Amino acid sequence: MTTQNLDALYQEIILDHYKNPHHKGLREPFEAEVHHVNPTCGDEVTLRVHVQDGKVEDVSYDAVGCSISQASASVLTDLVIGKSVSDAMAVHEQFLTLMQGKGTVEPDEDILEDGIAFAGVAKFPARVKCALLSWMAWKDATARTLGEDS
Amino acid sequence: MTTQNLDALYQEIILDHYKNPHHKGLREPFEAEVHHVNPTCGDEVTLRVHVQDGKVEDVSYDAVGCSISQASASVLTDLVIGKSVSDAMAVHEQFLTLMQGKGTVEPDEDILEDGIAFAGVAKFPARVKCALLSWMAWKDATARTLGEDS
Amino acid sequence: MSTLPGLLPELDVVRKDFPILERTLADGLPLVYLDSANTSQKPQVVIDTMVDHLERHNANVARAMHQLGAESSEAFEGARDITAAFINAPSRDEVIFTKNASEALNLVANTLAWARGPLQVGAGDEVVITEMEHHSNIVPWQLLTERTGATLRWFGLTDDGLLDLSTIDSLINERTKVVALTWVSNMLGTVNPVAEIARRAHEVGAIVVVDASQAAPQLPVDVAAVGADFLAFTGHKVVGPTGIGVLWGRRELLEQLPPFLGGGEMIETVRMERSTYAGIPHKFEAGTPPIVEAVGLGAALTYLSHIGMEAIHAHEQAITAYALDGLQTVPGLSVLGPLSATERGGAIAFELEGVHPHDVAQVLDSRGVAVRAGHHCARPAHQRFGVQSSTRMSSYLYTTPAEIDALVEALEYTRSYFKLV
Amino acid sequence: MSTLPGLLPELDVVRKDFPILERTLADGLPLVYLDSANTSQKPQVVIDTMVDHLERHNANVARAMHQLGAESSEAFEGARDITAAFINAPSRDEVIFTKNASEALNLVANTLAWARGPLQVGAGDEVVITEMEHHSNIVPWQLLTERTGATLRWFGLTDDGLLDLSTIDSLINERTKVVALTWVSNMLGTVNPVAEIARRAHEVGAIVVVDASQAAPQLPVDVAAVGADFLAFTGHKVVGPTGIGVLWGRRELLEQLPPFLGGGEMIETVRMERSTYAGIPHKFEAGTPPIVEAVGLGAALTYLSHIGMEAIHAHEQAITAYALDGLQTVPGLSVLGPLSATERGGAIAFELEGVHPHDVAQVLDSRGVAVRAGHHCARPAHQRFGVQSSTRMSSYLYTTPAEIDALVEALEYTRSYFKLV
Ligand SMILES: Cc1ncc(COP(=O)(O)O)c(C=O)c1O
Ligand SMILES: Cc1ncc(COP(=O)(O)O)c(C=O)c1O
Repeated sequence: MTTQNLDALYQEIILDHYKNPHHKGLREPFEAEVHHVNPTCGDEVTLRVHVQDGKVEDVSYDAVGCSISQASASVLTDLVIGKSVSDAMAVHEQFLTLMQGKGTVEPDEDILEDGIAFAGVAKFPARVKCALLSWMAWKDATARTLGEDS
Repeated sequence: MTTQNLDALYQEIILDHYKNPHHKGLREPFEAEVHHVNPTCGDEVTLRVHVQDGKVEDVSYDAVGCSISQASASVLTDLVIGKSVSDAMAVHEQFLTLMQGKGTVEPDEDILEDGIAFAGVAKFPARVKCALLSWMAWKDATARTLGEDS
Repeated sequence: MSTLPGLLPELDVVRKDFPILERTLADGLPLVYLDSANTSQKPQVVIDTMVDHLERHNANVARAMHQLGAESSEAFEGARDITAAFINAPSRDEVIFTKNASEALNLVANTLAWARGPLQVGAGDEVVITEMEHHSNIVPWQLLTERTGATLRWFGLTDDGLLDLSTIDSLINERTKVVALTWVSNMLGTVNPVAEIARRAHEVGAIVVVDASQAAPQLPVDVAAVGADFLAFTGHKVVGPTGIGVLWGRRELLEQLPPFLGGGEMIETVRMERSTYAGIPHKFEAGTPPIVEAVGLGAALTYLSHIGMEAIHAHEQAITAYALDGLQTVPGLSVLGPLSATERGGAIAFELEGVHPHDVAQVLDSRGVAVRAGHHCARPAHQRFGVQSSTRMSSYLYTTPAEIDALVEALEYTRSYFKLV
Repeated sequence: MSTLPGLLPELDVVRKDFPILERTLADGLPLVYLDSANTSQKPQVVIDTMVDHLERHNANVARAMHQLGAESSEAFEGARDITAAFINAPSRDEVIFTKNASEALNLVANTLAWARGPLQVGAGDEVVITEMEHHSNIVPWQLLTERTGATLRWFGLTDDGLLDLSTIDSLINERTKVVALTWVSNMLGTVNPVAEIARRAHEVGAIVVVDASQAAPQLPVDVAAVGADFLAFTGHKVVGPTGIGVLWGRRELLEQLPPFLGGGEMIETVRMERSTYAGIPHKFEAGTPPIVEAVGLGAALTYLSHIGMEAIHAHEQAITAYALDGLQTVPGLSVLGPLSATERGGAIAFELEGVHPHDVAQVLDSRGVAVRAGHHCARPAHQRFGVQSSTRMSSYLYTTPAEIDALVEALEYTRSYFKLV
């Protein structure tokens, strides 16, 4: 890996979110709480979602992990809170595509906002899991909420 | 393997014993009967020993197997029947040494008689087991007889 | 080299891929390798791929974050993709790397023993196998049934070496939990109607385990078409290395089964009191996997796919037909199993009247012809035909008609050596 | 290259044996491989021996009667002799080849679950492990105890990373059936007093299982001296290939245990109704064994013995002492486990305040320095020290002091990269 790549990985935006994560902490009310682990390294996230009338009212979390996984949780909450569940799922889809694109996908800043900073992560297969940890947890928790609703 | 080695393996003596095995068949009386198998190829021998007053009165057997294993059973019976158990065990010891010598051991004809024909077998690791099948069975059966005696 | 219809078009080029085929044996004889059902030879590309991995990319997988680790993980997981494609698996996650086919079959038997709920096997349940199985598809089911109190039953064989399907209605019934059978027999060569039996098994809700150890080298494999729930094969018979086997299983079943071996890689989180387990396939891959072996297997399957499994199958059929003809010219020789090449795979076991298989193999070996003698880990099938052991020739994509000629000639020599002529 | 007392005298020559050490990474950086506790690199002689086997001697073992079969069997069984000598086993038959250390440990746990008679583990029985075990020596015992109703207990750790032996009298008692522990910790580096614990375990009639996965690469191993009943290690950490592990066990116990996996090679005779099993070691080696892997392992152990395990141990100690010194010059860095090289093996896990281990490893990698980050399959030991994960450097016989300097320098760079200075 080159130092250039290193800088692509550790974008300022990522380090900022890492140092000052948004929406961190576990809050009430919530309909579902999940606990996800990255078995390889032990990184963990506990994540709660509060969904009302098809809208993501809140996403709160407690997480231990590397800069990428922490920053990614922070960006996630910025992007989905306040959106309709279906819009939020679309964002999730885009983020997933970006992460699994091995560095070949051009991110759409209008949709992913700060999330575009993760484009560099996609080139590091070992770190993709870090970036996706909280996103997978959010999807899981949201699915459970909807499961309960229906 | 060379044709020369092949002839060393299939000595006339061996082929003779194979075609006309001595002491073949299961007979009474006997104190112990054992069943040994070569798991690799499935060759089998059922062997009975009749020991009285420390003397090998009879060794009878039923066997399916290759020329080497059949001839070896025949030679075994020739060599041990009529001997004292301890003399027979000494012969067994010599035969074992010959077989495990990888072709480097010079056999003693006075002791091994027709058994010296097996000297060539020792060069074929895969066939050593064939040659030893009935000998191991005899040792096992004899040990059981002695176990019962004491 | 004679040209039979169906032979691989560039057979001499294919042969050049296999360095061992250039070996000369004692007495300067060329090697005539007719023991491929036992283990196949390896093309240079498989060896080179393994060497390149060991010399340039070696690192542990999954756990390692550095460049070598990423390269090694990519090569290892890439092999899983290749394997999934080779057997047309619906998902790469359904492909589990084991150490050989035997472990793959034991994995299924073992996890069924520890399963709780609908998959559990216990008293009153029945497991059905066949009389033509390799020991590796018999003993695991004996252990399972002995240990759980279930009952082991089996299909018998007809006189011409086929499965006796006349008993199928009573054998496969509502008590049947598992039907495990070989696709291609390693002794009789018989190709079994696996899809048909699987259909019957599924009607009663049984799980179908297919031993494809001899099929995968020779036939195009499509796990969906064959109707299997589990399918096993082994690396060393598909021109890959030893130390690696494959278990494919349906996701839904793999997810329900408890873990097999415990350890690194197969966990989600470990506390001293209790652990939770990773998702498939890792749940069934405890410890450092056979990394360089998977990489070698990937190269092997790519090599086979490049030549084409249809073409390889046609080649096997051509050689097998040629061999069946040739063998039957040898007086006193009788072939075990079906006599038509189209009904069978490329392993041909036979008896030569008056000479024990060990002795046949020994004399053949003195002429450079490598075959197998014994029960080929299929003792019950031998017993069924009242045979203690047999001699087996088995061909593969590198086998030439000339090698079959050499075999036939060496068999004639064997007869004369043992003074049968 | 600095010269520390204890370093291998011809270190540059040794390094030339390992082709991968000549690799350059991205940006043209040389590889600084400090992840040997994860997997070791392979000397040319191991690779060449495997290639020679595959290109010239490849055949299945035991079953094959032809020349290639004899050569392959001799090479494979020769590897067993070499392995037996390497660990000073009383008998070669006590050496069982598995696929890795994890399978070796699971083999013991699994056969104890199915054993009947005095070895059987069941309700009321206790199995004792330690909090510093690798997951591969935790999960098998969790599965065993969960499945049989036995109780799992464990030694805790002292603050300085040693086993807390103050509880030994209550932990090892008349209910104890098994004591399983690691000789050298892969995370803390701690070298445990295995012989002493084994003595205590034997007093109560318990079986002692030693995980020598990290010991075998670094220390002279003598199974008798260590007092083990079973001892496991893995090929890929002793400069051998993946796909092979070793279980040594006392003959008397191996003979009493039921089979593990069923299939070819492990049988005596097979009937459909029931089978009988081969003697040791084959009873525990179902299916085609890892042949080329065993051959590679034999070459690996011969290579290590040639250099000398005492010399390798001295080298590891010298490098470890040098590394402990160097690491402690890095501000905010704290080492987990014993701080004196003589009490520990060559794996050093540490924390760097303010930077997550993943990020440390990533930045080190950008400088060509390969280390491991995570819980190193020892999550409970991390938890014991309140640590989520750590960075681990691990050296081996090819490691130079200059590489440790490169690590320390890269750690300084990491701090500056994350603006901690
Ligand atoms: C102490 C210890 N035990 C067991 C293992 C497991 O070895 P393997 O993954 O080769 O089965 C390892 C290495 O990963 C180890 O360090
Ligand atoms: C039909 C069949 N099943 C299973 C096996 C077992 O394969 P392995 O020995 O690689 O486990 C073999 C080969 O030996 C076989 O031919």
